[in-house]
Amino acid sequence: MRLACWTILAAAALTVAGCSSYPDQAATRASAESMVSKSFTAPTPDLLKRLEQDRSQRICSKIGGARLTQEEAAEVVKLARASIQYPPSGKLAGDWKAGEKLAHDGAGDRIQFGRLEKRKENGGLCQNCHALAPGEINVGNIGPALTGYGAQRGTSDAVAKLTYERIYNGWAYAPCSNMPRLGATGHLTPEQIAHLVAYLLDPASPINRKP
Amino acid sequence: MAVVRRGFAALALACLVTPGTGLAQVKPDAGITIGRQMLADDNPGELWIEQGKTLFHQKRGPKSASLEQCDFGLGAGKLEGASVRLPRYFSDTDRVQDLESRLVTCMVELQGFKRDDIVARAISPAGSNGSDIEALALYITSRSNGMKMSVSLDHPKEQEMYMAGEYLFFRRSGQTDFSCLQCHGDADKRIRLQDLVHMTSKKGVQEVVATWPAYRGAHFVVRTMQWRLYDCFWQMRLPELAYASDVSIALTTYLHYQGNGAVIKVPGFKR
Amino acid sequence: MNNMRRAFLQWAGGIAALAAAGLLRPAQAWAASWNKAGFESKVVNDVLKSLGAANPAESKEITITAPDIAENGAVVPVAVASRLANTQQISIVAEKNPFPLAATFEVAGGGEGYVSTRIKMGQTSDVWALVKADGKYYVARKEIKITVGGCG
Amino acid sequence: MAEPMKIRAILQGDVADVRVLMLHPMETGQRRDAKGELVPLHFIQSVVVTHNGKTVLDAQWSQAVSRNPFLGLRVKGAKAGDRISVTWVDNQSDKRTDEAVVAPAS
Repeated sequence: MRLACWTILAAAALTVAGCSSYPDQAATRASAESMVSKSFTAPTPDLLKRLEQDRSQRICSKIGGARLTQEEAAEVVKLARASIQYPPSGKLAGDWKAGEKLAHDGAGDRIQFGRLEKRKENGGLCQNCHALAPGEINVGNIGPALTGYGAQRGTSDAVAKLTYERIYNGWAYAPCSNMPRLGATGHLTPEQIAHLVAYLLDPASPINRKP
Repeated sequence: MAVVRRGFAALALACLVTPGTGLAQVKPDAGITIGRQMLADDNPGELWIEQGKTLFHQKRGPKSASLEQCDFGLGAGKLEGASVRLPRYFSDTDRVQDLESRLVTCMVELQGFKRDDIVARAISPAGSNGSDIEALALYITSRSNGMKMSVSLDHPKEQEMYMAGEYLFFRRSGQTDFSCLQCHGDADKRIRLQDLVHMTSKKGVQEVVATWPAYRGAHFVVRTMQWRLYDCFWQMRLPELAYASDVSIALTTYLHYQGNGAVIKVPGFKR
Repeated sequence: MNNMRRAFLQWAGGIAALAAAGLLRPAQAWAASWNKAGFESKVVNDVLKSLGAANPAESKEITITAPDIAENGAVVPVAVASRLANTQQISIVAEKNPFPLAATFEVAGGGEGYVSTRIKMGQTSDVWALVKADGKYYVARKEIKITVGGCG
Repeated sequence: MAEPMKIRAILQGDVADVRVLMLHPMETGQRRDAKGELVPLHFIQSVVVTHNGKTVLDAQWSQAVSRNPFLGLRVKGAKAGDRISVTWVDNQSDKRTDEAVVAPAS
């Protein structure tokens, strides 16, 4: 649907602009990337590196949200698999209470008025996009509801591992999905992700409370 | 093993289908809309239109000049219908400019203000009385109220800006892996309780281009498109979008062109 | 209602700033009539006492129009309509605010029993519409949920 | 300095629907500014609305009324062309009066 919509829009744009003088993809990319390099400021130069795309992000930036080729999808999955690191302790499920707090924390690491938002740790951002415990109202819906996550799946090691990996780098399972690669990009630490796993799985966690 | 497979299948499915299926989601809409309507019906943003008008006609700056000689594309001082054709190419600067970057040009060239000073003050602190540019941008856009957005891409530089804007709309980067699409690519999505505009639909993008500048309830001031874009990049954990930068103008060109046909109605009211 | 809303988009004719002096009572007179005890009360009971409104009767003749969920606690729209005969006064009270009494409106002459405003609310709370009609006090309550807006 | 209000007064039958927007910080005295200093309590305490010179609403406000306040009311027995005047006074004795004419329903 989105693809079709995009195709129509592109066709319309081409008609208006006239094909002959229309910039090609490489030229557009070069001009846009040059704009990116000149349009942002940061308190320290290293923070400007955040604008640079890694290989996966480049593949996942299809105009119009167009479909990946099989090769592209396979490459993103492969890069994602290779990126996943586990906590040194080996424990994939931490403290659900710490996880609950993280899941409801949307702050950390933003840049405003020439300052980096420095905190002890970054928030997990979950609440922005996912429904969490039953009855919570102030939750987003960009991602699937996680209400009853553990109650439905159980608490086996396999479920814990899968859940951990989906948070660390979900592109290993769903290449280029909307879900940020929270561990792989360094937004969250392995320990924080283990807390989130516990929050999702633990039978005592509010997320698994009966509605 | 069976558990793993089932878990994986559930997750994979959840990524493919529209979220919200399967599990009951709280539907807060009904209890919220009445509040939104009550706020939008009486929009404090209206209070800034007069201020913008005064600022436009006042002799100000080191050169003690008004902005009446500023050309927003339809001739010096002609404001009716100017906003619906912006961004556009200006030969005097040899650039594609949106309303706000054009205002900066005029405040520098005609009034003698220093560019850095204007840009540093352009986005006002929340809870302040607002900036000159915010009031001016609202006043000038309000002179196109009731008119249809009609941005053209006739000039090669306008095409280039549009194409760059489109590319940037879908460009993912940073530690959240976001482009504009992640939040604005589907209908009926929210970040927490805040509705997100579906910008890849004609209706959604038209809603955007028709309602900025807008009064932002949480900030108690009028905000502009430049601020809207700046704030998105902030949430994306990216560096700060420079005011009136090419990236901001490219994205605005892309969105305004997509929104052609939208009937301007400012100030909008945003949460 | 839609027609009405559209009509409001057209500003009523000339709006003239007046030289205030002739029309204003002196500032001191205002301060004297301001219900200091009520506005400085920290619990609803003290607010009621300050108004002489102990034990107001529940009334279905009072309607509170407000969202069930407010996205921004700094701007919560609240409208109160009273169909009680001879409505004289309407107060808006946010039960769990540090100072619950937000506003009191004396309705006189041709004023209808209707006011609409926007208040700040620190947390989810019952909002009271306290109405004095024919010398007696009546009340209606509505819960308004406050969520922390924004993504921060 | 007090900025002008926006007043709309539209006739609906014989009732004027009056809507007023005011520009005022409505400081609670609890907020800190960018420098970390407390911003002093500063809020509108009184609002009086008159219809052809006769008081129809006499309001007392606390700092709990939102910044850039809104006031809506209905005035019975109004006609097109009637004068609606609104005056506010704040706790720092700043004040402002503006007037509008009741417009017929369109």
